[in-house]
Amino acid sequence: MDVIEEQQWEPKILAFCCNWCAYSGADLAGLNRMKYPENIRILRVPCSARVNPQFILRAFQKGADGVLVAGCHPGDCHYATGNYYTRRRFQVMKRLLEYSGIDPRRFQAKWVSGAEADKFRATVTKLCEDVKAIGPSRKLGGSK
Amino acid sequence: MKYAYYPGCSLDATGVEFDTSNKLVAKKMGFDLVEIPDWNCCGASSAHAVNHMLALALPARNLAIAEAEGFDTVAIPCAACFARCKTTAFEAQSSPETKAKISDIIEMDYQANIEILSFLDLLGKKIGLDKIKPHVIKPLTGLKIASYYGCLLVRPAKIAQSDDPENPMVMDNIMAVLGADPVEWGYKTECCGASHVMPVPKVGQQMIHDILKNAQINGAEAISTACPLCMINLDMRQKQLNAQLGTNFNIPIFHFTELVALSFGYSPKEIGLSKHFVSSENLIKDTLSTGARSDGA
Amino acid sequence: MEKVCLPSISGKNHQDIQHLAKEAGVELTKCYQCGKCSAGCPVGFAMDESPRRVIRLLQLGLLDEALKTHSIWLCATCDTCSTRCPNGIAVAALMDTLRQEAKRRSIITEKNINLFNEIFLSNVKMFGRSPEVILSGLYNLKSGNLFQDADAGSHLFKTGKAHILPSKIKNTQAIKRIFAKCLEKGGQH
Amino acid sequence: MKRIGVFICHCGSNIAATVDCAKVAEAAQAFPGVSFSSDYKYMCSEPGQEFIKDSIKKYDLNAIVVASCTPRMHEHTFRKTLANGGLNPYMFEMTNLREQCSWVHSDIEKATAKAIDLVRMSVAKVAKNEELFSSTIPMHKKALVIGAGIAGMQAALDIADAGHKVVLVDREPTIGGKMPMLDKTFPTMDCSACISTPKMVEVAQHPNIELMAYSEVVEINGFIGNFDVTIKTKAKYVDHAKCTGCGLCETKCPKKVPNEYDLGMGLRSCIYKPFAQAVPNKPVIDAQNCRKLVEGKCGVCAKVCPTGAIKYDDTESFTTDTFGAIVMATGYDLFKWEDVYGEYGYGKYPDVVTGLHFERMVNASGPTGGKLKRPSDGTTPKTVVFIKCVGSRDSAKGKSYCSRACCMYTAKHAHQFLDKTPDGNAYVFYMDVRTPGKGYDEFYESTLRDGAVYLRGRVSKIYQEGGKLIIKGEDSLIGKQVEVTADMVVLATAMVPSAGSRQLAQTVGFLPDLNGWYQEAHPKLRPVETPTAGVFLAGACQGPKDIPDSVAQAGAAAAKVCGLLSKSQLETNPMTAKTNTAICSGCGTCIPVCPYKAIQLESITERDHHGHRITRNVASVNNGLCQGCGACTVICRPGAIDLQGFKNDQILEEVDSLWM
Repeated sequence: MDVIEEQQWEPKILAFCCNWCAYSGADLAGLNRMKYPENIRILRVPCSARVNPQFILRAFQKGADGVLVAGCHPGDCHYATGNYYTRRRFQVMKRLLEYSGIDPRRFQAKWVSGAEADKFRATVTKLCEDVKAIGPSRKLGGSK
Repeated sequence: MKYAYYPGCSLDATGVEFDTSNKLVAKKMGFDLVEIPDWNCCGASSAHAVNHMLALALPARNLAIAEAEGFDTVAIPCAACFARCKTTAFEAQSSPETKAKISDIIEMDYQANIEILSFLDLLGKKIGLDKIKPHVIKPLTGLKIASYYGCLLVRPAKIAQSDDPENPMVMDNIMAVLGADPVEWGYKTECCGASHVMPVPKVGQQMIHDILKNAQINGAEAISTACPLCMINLDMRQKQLNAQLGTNFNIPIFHFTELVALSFGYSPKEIGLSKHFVSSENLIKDTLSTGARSDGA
Repeated sequence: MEKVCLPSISGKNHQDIQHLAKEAGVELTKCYQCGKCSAGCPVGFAMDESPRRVIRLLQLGLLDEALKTHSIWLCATCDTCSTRCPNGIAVAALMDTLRQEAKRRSIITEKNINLFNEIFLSNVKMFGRSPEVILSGLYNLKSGNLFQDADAGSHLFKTGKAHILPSKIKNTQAIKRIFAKCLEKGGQH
Repeated sequence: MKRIGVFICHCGSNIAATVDCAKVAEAAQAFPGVSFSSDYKYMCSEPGQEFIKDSIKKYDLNAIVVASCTPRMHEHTFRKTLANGGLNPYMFEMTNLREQCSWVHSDIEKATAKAIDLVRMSVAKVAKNEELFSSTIPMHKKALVIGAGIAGMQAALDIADAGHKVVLVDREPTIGGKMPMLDKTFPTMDCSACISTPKMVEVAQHPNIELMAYSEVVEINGFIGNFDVTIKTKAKYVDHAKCTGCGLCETKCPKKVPNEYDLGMGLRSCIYKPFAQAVPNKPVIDAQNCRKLVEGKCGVCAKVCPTGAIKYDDTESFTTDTFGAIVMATGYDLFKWEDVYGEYGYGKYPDVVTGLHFERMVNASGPTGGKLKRPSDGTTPKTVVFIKCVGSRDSAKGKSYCSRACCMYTAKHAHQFLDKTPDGNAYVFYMDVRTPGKGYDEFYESTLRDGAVYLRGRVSKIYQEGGKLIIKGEDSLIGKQVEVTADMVVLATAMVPSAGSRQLAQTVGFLPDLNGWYQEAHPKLRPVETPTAGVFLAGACQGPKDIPDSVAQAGAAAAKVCGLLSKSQLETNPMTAKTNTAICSGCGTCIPVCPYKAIQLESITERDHHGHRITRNVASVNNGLCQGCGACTVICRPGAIDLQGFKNDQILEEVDSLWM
């Protein structure tokens, strides 16, 4: 990657958002005209428990610079217990990524309620800053 | 059976008859109390008022010696010593860092795995009431006794790991086995003021007064204790209280093992009951004769 | 009525208090001022501020005011408060920590209690044990209460409960080293 | 082969000001499978929708992407547009260009690039969409109400009045719950039994209500509209069809035992009605104590019964029925303070009682005939101490929550005591006085005017001294210790979920909250629903409540039930989980993950590749229960269970499309 390209590099970050909390939190951020970096791409899922770790691995394989999974706060899941599975699953996920040579800071699981527009904004802004500081991601299982 | 024995400073002085009766009881029941060699003071209430590590290190040295001597259990008659030792073990067990720090300070390896028991629990729980019962030859029939536990034997409950902090029963159960009549009263675990009697006498006296008064109102003829400091406070101060507060206390106070020894047939003289400030001579005489009568009947 | 200026919540007082609370293993925000600690405190009648109010002072950041109370010295560490606290606050442990801090800052509102502790510990340092006769003798001498408990003293000597010669452990050096190490590890006595 | 149409909405300037819509539409034209792409000012407008319908015909489109606002706003609108245009409504995806792009960004170039990415994701997804169809499930027009306290009775009456059938179940021999035990109700001081017992009679006489007292729900299967319920009716040993309720047996029964209804303060016979106005007003035999049933002797009740209704060989019986909806109204119990409050004497001081004891004592039909008497010696107390928050707001020994009703009933008790004892002293130890109800604070203030002394502080210790009780507290407003010598202490103990309610929740298929209260589906917007569709909550089973709140909630639950029962069938959401039986190994790992108990193993018979008939288990999803969360899809190792509308390959396509 030459110098000019590196200067122009903008990370691409995929955010899995549950329909009931994080996705509506993101909607509220829009309604309040809050600003956050353009690097975020939201993918709507019914529940954070729907996010298969395979989806995240695939994103990193394809070249994602960062991945966020955002769901309801523990105890507030629209589907009663889904996000408890999410929490457990992604603690393991972080370690797996580290093992695969992915900087664990590139992956985050966060709880954002439908009312927490500012938390959504702050979370994606911070993740974006972190990812920018780390630099472009090396594709999993392939060379850049 | 052999137990490490940590008498503590008081049993060498004001609580000497507690030591005597513990040993008499042990002898009759057939277990050995082996004094921890070259034991030191636990720091009592002064060390933790001043320096946290010191309050842990002083008891730890004794416990480490007992561990090195190969004992599984240490029996401690004094409630303050018991509480300090238990606190030390608790903190060492909950933090390997603290344990290492303690070992470093005392220059000995402290494992924090020796079992720490108050003499009360050793007798009433570990050895058990059924082992006491066969030795009772002079039952204390009808003696209305208030069992006084004080604070440090049961509190804080998660550290003492002994009995219910609001209504402990182990001493009451022992008293019942001896044939006495444990009194239901409200000051079982109220504080006697401990060392406050010296530096702030007015405060200490009030605390002692309240305990004695509640025992009196609830019909106690005597109070049984399990701590040399509680004992001396309740026993030695009655005369002072009567003079200063106009009360009329004359309640014999006992170390609980004295009553056990008495029921085992030892004489008041052997036990050293005459060392008490409040005379128990008449009460003992009456009680034992009642017991003898009911035995003969 | 005295007026109190509340210190800044982000200021040093609150930081120091947080530090002390952590040392005592206490979460001050858990206290909702029900007063159960103070209601059952056997020394409460003699305290200038109830344990509840000592905690309140800390909640407000009034550290000096808390350290200047007599209450932190009068606490007998009987743990009745901690046992009954509905929020599981180790009140007595907090009192210990505050007393140690007050001593570190030389704020000693109960001179006699402090004197007693000092004599007690210097005895332990010297003999490895606490000889009761020397303790009470020295205490009476230094505190100026020369004849306190003199009436009881004769009984104690008569019955062999009090010895003039202190019992002493063999390895007094070990104890001296313990004192030296503890005091260098923070907090003096 | 998909022929996808893409429609980019300007939303006036809401999107168009920040996103170059024409450029996005142009880029979309090049995406795989896209046959038509265009931008338009307002997609959701009537002409906008017409434009979509026309384009479907004109370009033979079979899948649509609309890029506009959030799908939470208009997904439903455009699905209908597709249906009107002749497509399956689920051949549709929506891209959120407004809330999640134009409104949160300002750099037109970057926002447009992002918009193109987002549209590419939707196109990639819709390429994998399949037609989905809702199905219908029948609605059994009958409701089950569990628990016949004031909340359960109110819910049953409201549903029955709307013309629906209701079965009302209660495990006690009488309905009514705790309300008839109370003496007066705050803040109006009307007689509790006078307003609750007529309701009990109304319930019993309502043509639409079938009453099942002395019965318990033991099994529930099925789902909304179709709950199959098994109810056990305990052995009564009295044939209620023959019994006239004359009460002769009760007067002749030779054995008396403590009466539960009076909390053990009075006696009852072993063949008994809990209280005079019990409904049903017919007795049952207490099998634990009846001499005939325990020892085989006696038989007096059978001898005196004029109708021959006594039936010593009665057994429990089971009935099954199907219900469309269930209302939980299981109420509360009082916290067992005796187990943990050593500082108040562990219950060994007879004159330390609870608020419910006090209610029975001041009640004219209670064990003391309405006279306040000390349980220890029967004397009239002159000084009574009331202690609030016993077990409430006490995370160390009890519950961390506030029990909500105690501030008011304690004020009532102090008032009643002072009313009956003109020279009496009432002390109330409190931490906060919480009276946020209509007329509540006024009531509390009237109690103060009656002369009750309120002391702010939690009591540390109660002990006995010479027949009196000593109460040690702090008045935290003056910062001094206070000691009260009292004749009696009344504890306002916490409300806790009624015994067995956790197990019942499991039977129904939902989880209670950390304290054991029934969890509502949403704390603000769905307060009387549970996460299980068709199951509703009424009264204190959801959390501590007083009578007005319980009644209000019961009415709300009844309205929800009526709404449901007014339908003859329910349409199901087709975006549910579905098993590919060919690769399902029948391991059952998905079953415990499902919060709705929607997955079961089902045995299927098929031919293997040798042509032999084999039978094996596969996971089967009940569409009536599945809510479409997808938790099962992630846990499934062979990937046999998938979520329609959010299938694995759809999501993977979306991911992949970002880095094409």
